[in-house]
Parts: sequence; C-alpha cells; structure tokens
Amino acid sequence: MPNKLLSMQEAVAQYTWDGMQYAHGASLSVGPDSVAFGREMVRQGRKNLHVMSHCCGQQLNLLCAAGAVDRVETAFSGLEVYGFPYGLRRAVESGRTIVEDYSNLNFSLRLLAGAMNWPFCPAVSGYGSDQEWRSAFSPEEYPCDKKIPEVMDPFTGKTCHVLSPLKPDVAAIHVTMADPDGNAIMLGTEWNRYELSRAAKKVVLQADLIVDTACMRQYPNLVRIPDVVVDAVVYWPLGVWPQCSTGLYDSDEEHMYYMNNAMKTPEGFDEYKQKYIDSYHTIDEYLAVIGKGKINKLQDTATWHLMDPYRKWIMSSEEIVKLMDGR
Amino acid sequence: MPNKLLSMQEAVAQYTWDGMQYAHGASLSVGPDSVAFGREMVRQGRKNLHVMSHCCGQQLNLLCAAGAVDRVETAFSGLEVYGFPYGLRRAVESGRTIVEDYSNLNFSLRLLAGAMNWPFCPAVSGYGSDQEWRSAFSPEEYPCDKKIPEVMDPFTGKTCHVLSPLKPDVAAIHVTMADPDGNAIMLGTEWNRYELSRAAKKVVLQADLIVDTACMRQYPNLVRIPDVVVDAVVYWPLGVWPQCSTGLYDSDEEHMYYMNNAMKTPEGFDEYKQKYIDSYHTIDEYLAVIGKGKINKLQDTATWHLMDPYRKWIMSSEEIVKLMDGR
Amino acid sequence: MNYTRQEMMAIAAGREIYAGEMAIFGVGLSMLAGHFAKRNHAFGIKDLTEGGVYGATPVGGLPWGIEDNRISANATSFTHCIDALGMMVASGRCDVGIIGAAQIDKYGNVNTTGLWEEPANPAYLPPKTRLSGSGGAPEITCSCKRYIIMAAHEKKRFVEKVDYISSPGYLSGGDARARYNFHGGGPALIVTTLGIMRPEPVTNEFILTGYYHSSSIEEIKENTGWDLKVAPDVQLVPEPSPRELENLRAVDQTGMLRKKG
Amino acid sequence: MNYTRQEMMAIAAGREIYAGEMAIFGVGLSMLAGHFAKRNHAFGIKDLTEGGVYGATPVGGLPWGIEDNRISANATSFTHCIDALGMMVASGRCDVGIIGAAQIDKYGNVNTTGLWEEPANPAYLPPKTRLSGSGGAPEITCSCKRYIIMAAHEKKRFVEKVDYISSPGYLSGGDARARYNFHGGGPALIVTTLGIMRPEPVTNEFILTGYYHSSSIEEIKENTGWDLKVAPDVQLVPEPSPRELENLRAVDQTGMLRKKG
Repeated sequence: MPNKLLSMQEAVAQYTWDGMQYAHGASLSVGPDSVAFGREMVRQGRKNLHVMSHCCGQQLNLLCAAGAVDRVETAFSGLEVYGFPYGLRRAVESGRTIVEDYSNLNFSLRLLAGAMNWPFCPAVSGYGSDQEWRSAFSPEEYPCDKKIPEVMDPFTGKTCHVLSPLKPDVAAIHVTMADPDGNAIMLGTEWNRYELSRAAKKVVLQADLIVDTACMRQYPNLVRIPDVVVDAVVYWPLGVWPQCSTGLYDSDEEHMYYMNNAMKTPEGFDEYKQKYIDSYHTIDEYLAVIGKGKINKLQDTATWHLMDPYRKWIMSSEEIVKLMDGR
Repeated sequence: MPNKLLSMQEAVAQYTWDGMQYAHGASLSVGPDSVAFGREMVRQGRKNLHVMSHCCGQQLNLLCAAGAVDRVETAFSGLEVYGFPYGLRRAVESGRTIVEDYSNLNFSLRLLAGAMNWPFCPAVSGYGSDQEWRSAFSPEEYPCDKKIPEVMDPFTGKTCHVLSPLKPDVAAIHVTMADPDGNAIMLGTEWNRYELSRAAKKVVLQADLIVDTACMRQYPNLVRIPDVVVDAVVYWPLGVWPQCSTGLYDSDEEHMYYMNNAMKTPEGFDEYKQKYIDSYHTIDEYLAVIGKGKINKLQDTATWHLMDPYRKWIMSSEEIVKLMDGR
Repeated sequence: MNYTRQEMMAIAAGREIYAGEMAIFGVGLSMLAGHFAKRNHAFGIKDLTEGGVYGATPVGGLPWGIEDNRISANATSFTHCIDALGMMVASGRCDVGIIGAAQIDKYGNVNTTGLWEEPANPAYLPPKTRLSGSGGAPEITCSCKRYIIMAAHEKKRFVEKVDYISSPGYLSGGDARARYNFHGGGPALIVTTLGIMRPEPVTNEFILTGYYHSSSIEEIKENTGWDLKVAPDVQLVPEPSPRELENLRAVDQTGMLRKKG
Repeated sequence: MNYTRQEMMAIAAGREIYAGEMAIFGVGLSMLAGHFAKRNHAFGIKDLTEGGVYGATPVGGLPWGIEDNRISANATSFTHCIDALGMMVASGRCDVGIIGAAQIDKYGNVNTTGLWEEPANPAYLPPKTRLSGSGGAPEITCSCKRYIIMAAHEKKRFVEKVDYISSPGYLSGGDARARYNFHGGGPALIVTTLGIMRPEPVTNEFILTGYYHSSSIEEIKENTGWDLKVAPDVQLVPEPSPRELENLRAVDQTGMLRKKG
C-alpha cells in the first residue's frame, strides 16, 4: 500500500473544484481548522463554493473575502473573543454570499445523519425560532416548512422536529498528528471532526505532525479517524495559524486582528493575499512568513505537555520527504 | 468534593433493587463487562430484573441461571467462540425469562436515543425481518407494529423505521482505569459503553485500576466517561474474569467453559455460587479464588503494552483504602 | 469600592449559579461569570463547554475561544459537540447555562444572527448586519433547566421585538413556548450592566427586579427599548464583596472586565 | 493434499474477498476466512470488526471474540459499535461482509435467534432452543454491498423456511427485498462445508454453483432441506493451493479448522 502523503498544492488541485460542496473546520472558531488548506484554495482561485463551515472563523472569512463562496451552511461564524469576521460580513451583507443558519448541535447532528446515511436526524432543540421558520436558501418560503420539518413520533404521538443530512463532497480536516496512511489523533475537543470524517465523500487531513504508525498502535483509542476513511494526508506544520492547535501553539492574537481587519476591503484582502498566501510555496517559506520569533512565542502554550507522550514518534521533514518521494 | 469510591457491597446495595431496569456490559460478549458487580448482585439476591444486556455473556448467563431475570433486551447473547450460554438458555427455554431481540447496531442506537433524550432514533438496518414483526414483550401482536415502527421521511416521502430509546435505571460499566472522581479510560473498543454512560439514569463504574487524576489530565481525549456522569466507582481488580480486559488480562478459557457448564442446572449453579461467589468478601479473597498461577497466566496477554503509558499513575490498594476511609 | 459595571454584572450573574449544579458557559463574559462562581461559592459544579471540555479551569486569563488552549490546559476530559451540547445540554440534563445576546426582547428571545432593515418582512433577505450566528445558544435556551442571559444594557439591544429569533425565550409570551416539547423551562433572568430582570408570572414579560448602586431605575428604563415594568419588590442588588471581587479578578487575569465601564 | 472441509470452506469464502475492499468479519470461521484472504491475496483490504477494531491482525490464533485480546494487540484504531456497524456498515459504505448462520433458507434468510416447535405460529412463544441472537449480522445483511454466508452443510440447517428471520436475505424471494430501502444488495453466495450456492436471477433462490473435490452434487442435495436446484454451469471448486493452505494455517494457528471435518 502506498502511503497517502500529498503536497498541499497537489491535495488542493486534486480534491477541490469550483462549485463543490466543501467542508472544513468541524472545530471551534479559533481552534484547529485546516486554515492552510483554505489559503491554498484561495491561491488556486477556487470559486462558487458551497461551504459547510462549522464553526471556523478565519478560513471561512478568507474564502468569503476572496469572493469564492456562494453559499454557507453554518451555526456560528464569529471569531469568538476576536469579534465578527469582516470578510464574511462584507460578502453576506452585500448579498454575494448567503448563509443558512442552524444551531451548533443541529449542525453536528446533520453531519451525524450524513455519516450514518440516515434520511434525517431527530432534534430536541434549535427550532421554535426563526432558525426553523426562515431559510436563506429558500427566502420566498415563510414559514419554511422544509428546513426543520416535523414528523409524528409513533411511540408517543407527539411531534418531533427532524434535520436533513449533510454529505459534503470533500472535507479538509485538521488533526494534530497523522501517520502516513491517514490514521489520525486530535488533541483537544473534537467538536465534530469525527462526524465530518464519516459524513464527507472524500477526506483530506491537514496534520501539524506526521508520526510513525507505531504511535497509533500504542494509542489506538486516540485514533478517532482511522485510515480507512482518509484519502490524503497533507503535512503542514503551524497549519492552523493564526488560530490555535491544542498541545502545539496558541492563537496569534496580533495576526487574528490584523487578518480580520484586512478582510474588510478588497484592497485589504489583496494585500493580505500577496503577503500571506502568494508569498510562500514551501513549508519552510511559510514558516519564515510567520517568523521564528512569533513561532517560539506561539509554541509557549499552557497545553504543551499534552504532546509529551507522542514526541518520540514524530517524523522529521526529511523522513516525510523521503516517504513522499519513495512512492 | 468527596471522591466516589464505594465498596462493591455498598455499591450493589445502594444502586440495585428488585424489579429495576439494570444495564451492564455495553461491551462485547467475552470482553470488558462488570462481571464482578453481577456476582455481587447474585450474592445479594436481586430478582425480577429487567436487564439491558448488550452483549455480555457470562454476567447475563449468571443472572439468568440465578432466576433473577424476568426480561432481557439484547442483540447478542452468545459467548462467541465459547458457545451458547446455558444459564440463559435454561431460563429462556423454560419461559422463566423473556428476551426481546434487536440487532447490535439498533441496540446501540436505542442507547444513543436515550442519551440524547430523543423520542426515537432512525434505523437503516435491522428490520424487514422477524426482529421487526415479532415481539417477545408483546407476543400476541403480529406483526408487532410498535416494535420498530415506520415514519414518513419528510425530505423524500419514503418510509423510515425508527427505534425506541433505552434509559436504564442504573448501568454498571466496566472500565480499565478510573480516578476517584469517576473519570474513566477504556482500553480496547468501547462497543457502546460511551452511549450507555449517558443513557442510564445512574452510572456505577467497576474499574480494574484506580489512577490519579493526573493521568486524566495528561490524556483527556481518552477520558470518554467524565466524572459528571458517574455516581460511584468500585475498585475491583480482575473484575471482568473470566472474560478479558484489554491491556490487562485474557479470557480464562478453562473457567469460561466450566462456568457455562455449571449454569446448565440449578445444582450446578448452586455449586458455582458457593465456590465462586459466596467464597469471598474482600478483593484479596476474590483474587485467591482465581488463584495466583492463573492470574499470572491471564496477565500474559499480547495487549500488555497498551497499559504502559499509564502505569505510573496506578494507585496501590493502600492508597485506595485510605481515600475511602478519609471521606 | 472600585469596580466596573461589567464586574458587577459578572458577579450578579455568577451569584445565580449554585453548588453542585451542572453548568455550561459560553466564551467571554459568561465564562468569566461562571468561573467566578465556581471559585467563589458554587463548589463542586460540573461545568463544561459546548465542545466537551470537562473539569477545566482557565489559566492565564480569559480564553479567546471555548476550546482555546487557556481552557484546554488542565481539562480532565475532551469530548465533542454532540456529547456536550447534545447528551448534556439538549437532553435536558444540564441545570443552568449562561448566554450572551446582541439583541433581546421583552420575552427573553435572543437574536445573534443578524440585523435587518425591515425585520417585519417575513421573506428572508440578506441582513444589513451579519452577526455571529446562534452557536450553541439554542441548545441552552431550549434545554437547560434554567438559563441566564447577559448583555450590555443599551436601548438598541433591548428591543420590543428582535429582528430574528436565534434562540427562543418565551416567544410571544405567556405559554407560547409550551407547544414545543423543549426539555428546558426558559430564561430565568437577564443580567445587564445596569440591573436584573426576571419574567413576570403568566405573561412571561421581563420586568425589572434589581438595580445596582451604580445605576438607577430611571437609567435602566431609559436604556430599555420597551416600556419596562418595574417589579413591586424591586431591589438594590448588593455590591460585590471584597472576596467576590478578589475571586472574580483571579479569574479575569487579563482584566477584560476592567477595560471599560 | 491433506485438508479438512472447514479449511476448504474458509478458503472458498476467502477467495471472494478482493484487494482494496472494505470488509467486515465476525468471530470464528468468518474471521479466519477474512484474515486468510487478507494474507493471501486481498492486499490492502480495509478490514474492521463490529466493535471498531481497525487495522488489526490476530496474533496467537483465532480470537475468542471480536474484541478479544488476540485481535486487539496490534490495532491502529479502537472505536465503537455505532462507528463500525453504523457509519461503516449500515451506512452502505462497506463492500463485503462474512456472516455465519444456524439456519438458512433457500432465499438466503438467516436465523440465529431460536428454534421453535411450531414456527408457523405467528405469535411469539418461548423458543424450544435459544440461539445467540442476531448480533450485527442484520447490519451486514441489510447494508453491505454484498455478503457471504458460511455454514456447516447439514440438512437441519438448510431448511425450506427458517423459524425466524434474524437477518434478511431475499425474504420471500424475487424482489421482496426491494420494499425496504436497504443500502445493501443482498447475499452474494453461501459457502458451506460441501459447496457453494448463488442466487438464481429473478427468483433469488439459492442454487448449487460449486462442489468440492471432497463432496459431490448428490451429497449436497441430500444434505439440503429444500429441493436444491443445480446450476447448468455448476463447477468443481479448485482445491486449496499449497500457498493458500499455508496462509490459512498461518492465520489458524490454533488449528480450529483442522479439529473436525
């Protein structure tokens, strides 16, 4: 079996296309999302995307600022303490991008239904509100009976609201560690990366670290994404920057604000793209763009000890390159 | 906060009663079930139980042989390679105990529905058969329309089968390691212990080992049962015997057959009870009943290395006793 | 005593969290209020985040997000959204939650989705201002046994009718909420930078039940967008005690609540 | 060559598993057949157990159970039932499964629940003989793209109509299965200690398509409880090659398949 390692450029070229249903995140807003994958999508000029984004801030912000997004399905699109995402706001308020809203749980349950191949998923919250009655995708229908419809519970005769499944074409999921076959460990809350990894038709992992499979055999209970559901693995250290990756680095306060402010205007976006997307091609160049001093500061995280058990299996860049060449 | 450690005798006295809905297992047939907890229930003479047993062999076998079980809900009641459980067979074939059958997945989904407090759970398998049409709990109804009824999927207009939730009064769940507050790590497949820990109204953990909470803080992603859902923790080493506990000991081939054969007759059960239940009160006595040589042999398991990362946090019997006295 | 209105609000909200309860806090103010309570008086609370961070105490100040490293450094368990928001909150198991709000109306309905020019138009148009989306607040508002809403008290936030109900409170008031089989009872109180409101029995309209030493009934009425009724037994909320302030500031290490006020 | 009928059966079943497929095996015979295939020719198969043991190869011989330590020693991932049987199998994602059977009828319906004195009685009575229950076989039979049934070929097992359908095959035959929106296509073949049966197109009745060097068409018909039709192109199944036997025995370290037969 050849391993599944791909370069970022190849992975984006092979697994994304204009007009696709693209899912990312499935982590929390300032947490471990596949931000670097999103940067590469912007560089490769993807457009007319239908993005399933829960609930990841800066990647969606960036894609919206790039004008690449027609539709978004989400439950939370803020940047938590960092405020509102200006690129998304600009796209939504101008009518360029439309956003369909669900609650956080209900978004997760739609992924669960996709993963289980259920026709629908029951909900006991997140309706009885405009989330039930109004639909951005069906704006003329009010109340929108199809968004969160009711069925009769045959056991009690009461009504029960149900949700439609999500089955994105491709999901780009960030993980802390992956082995070359695609077995992956996430440190920190999973949010709904587990469900997304089973709901998507294809899965690309973006990993901060590549580890030897021996690590997975020592900790099989941590491997919540097994290789059988994974199509490609991209090694990209600091790939969540400027957001945080539990066990590895904190969010970059300065760049979070800087990046979001840049998304406010087309000019700001262009400048940001030039400086922080077009400016690098290799991992080393990317790390240089962030800067060594900054990286050291971000890695001074209170969660650093969470990585201790796994360090001995981390593969070096040279070993990874050899594996990629060796196929 | 006082810790949640209880002796086995106290835990069974406090958390079980005649006529209750009792759930155990939620692991595989020859795998990590709370067998020792079941032995203590037999000793304390519980009866008229409604047991939710998925899919645990010897505990259900024992409870049935004791005549303690009115109803069972299960999906698999065999002993895998060890054959059919004779105690259960005797109880079922005589009409003493009635068994309602679902498929393995559907049993798990009923626990999921209980955990989520859903009115029902969709199913895409495990119907279209006598599992749908015949009900041991409603023997006169054929076809039994209430067991796995259909609803109309409002998104497609097709029918969809749905399952009723399970919410047992108490679940006794075996875990590899627990801390004194009830945070728990399971090595090996979870089967559906995770769902059961959220579906049951009360949860008692039976742990092979008690570890310091520092272990949980090093491996929070392994703590799939957090203290907030746990009511009591019972330390009982080798508590799964004669079944296996991943990372710690193999199943006891000889005793698996011996025990099952004993369940064939009331006399065999009585003798077994005298020898392997009434014969001990303390943990040390229990271990002596199994025998030191046998224990060494069972611990010579191919999964032993899976425990390596956690050994440094294991608490000694003395430390555990001190914690229990100190409250 | 020297404290800000944000600090008063966080303490007033925290006082409503009791020992031993299962509690869920969002990011920002509600996390500070919750962890203040946990440190100050609500001992043994079982607190969790939407993403399933269990047993954690923030280090280094207010976390930037609810799974930020500041809240992840000392957790005893990390699970996931369906676990925490589903099995713990939506299931009806959670005793109390705290949420924030961009817009609130007199029945405690919360809007965090968007602001519209013509909110009366039933058709869905792009919002004039996109807010953050509901997040997990609908789970808290539908399913927690009770919950607390926290918001800066400004006339533009406290409106007769919200532009969009993201998270249902008492909907159109009275027993309107009852037609949904929600596991939770509805909003218990609104704590603001100026005072405390609770629902009037029967109508479930929020009325003023408490004001601060730093505010007045008049100021509160002026800053509320509906004709706010005052409870007959309206009370002056006790000022923060030195111990309360000390505990709050131990949680709010980065001084987020002292920045303005 | 010296081999048992169980060994022939395991090899015949294993030959039906192809490289790269996602496959699920139960305990016992089906696990031996599957891991024989994985070792012998089905390279790169993605095999899993019902409990979510991924990437494992049994050590020390046949596991006593599907989460037994013999199959758990070198796994790359441990998950759970809803993951493996739900998201991988019931979802329709899994290519192939192997199940066992206590009783099978001519439409490939399987009974592993119980034997009754009066199976025709629609009311549910206690069984004369309680079997093990369906386990996860209904997920495999409803949802795997195709699946293989393995059983010892005895007249009492191969009956006109099973006492209880635990796991649906083609039900009453023809397109009876189509009224259920199952994700899977139905049983592809039955491999026994005596031969191989496959469904006739249109009727979906199982007919004899292969017999072994160690059996005969006559012997198979005699040991089948329905009037077994023989396919016009019935074939003699090739004997195990030395390499196949070597690979099977490397998996069947404890000699389970050599014990009788």
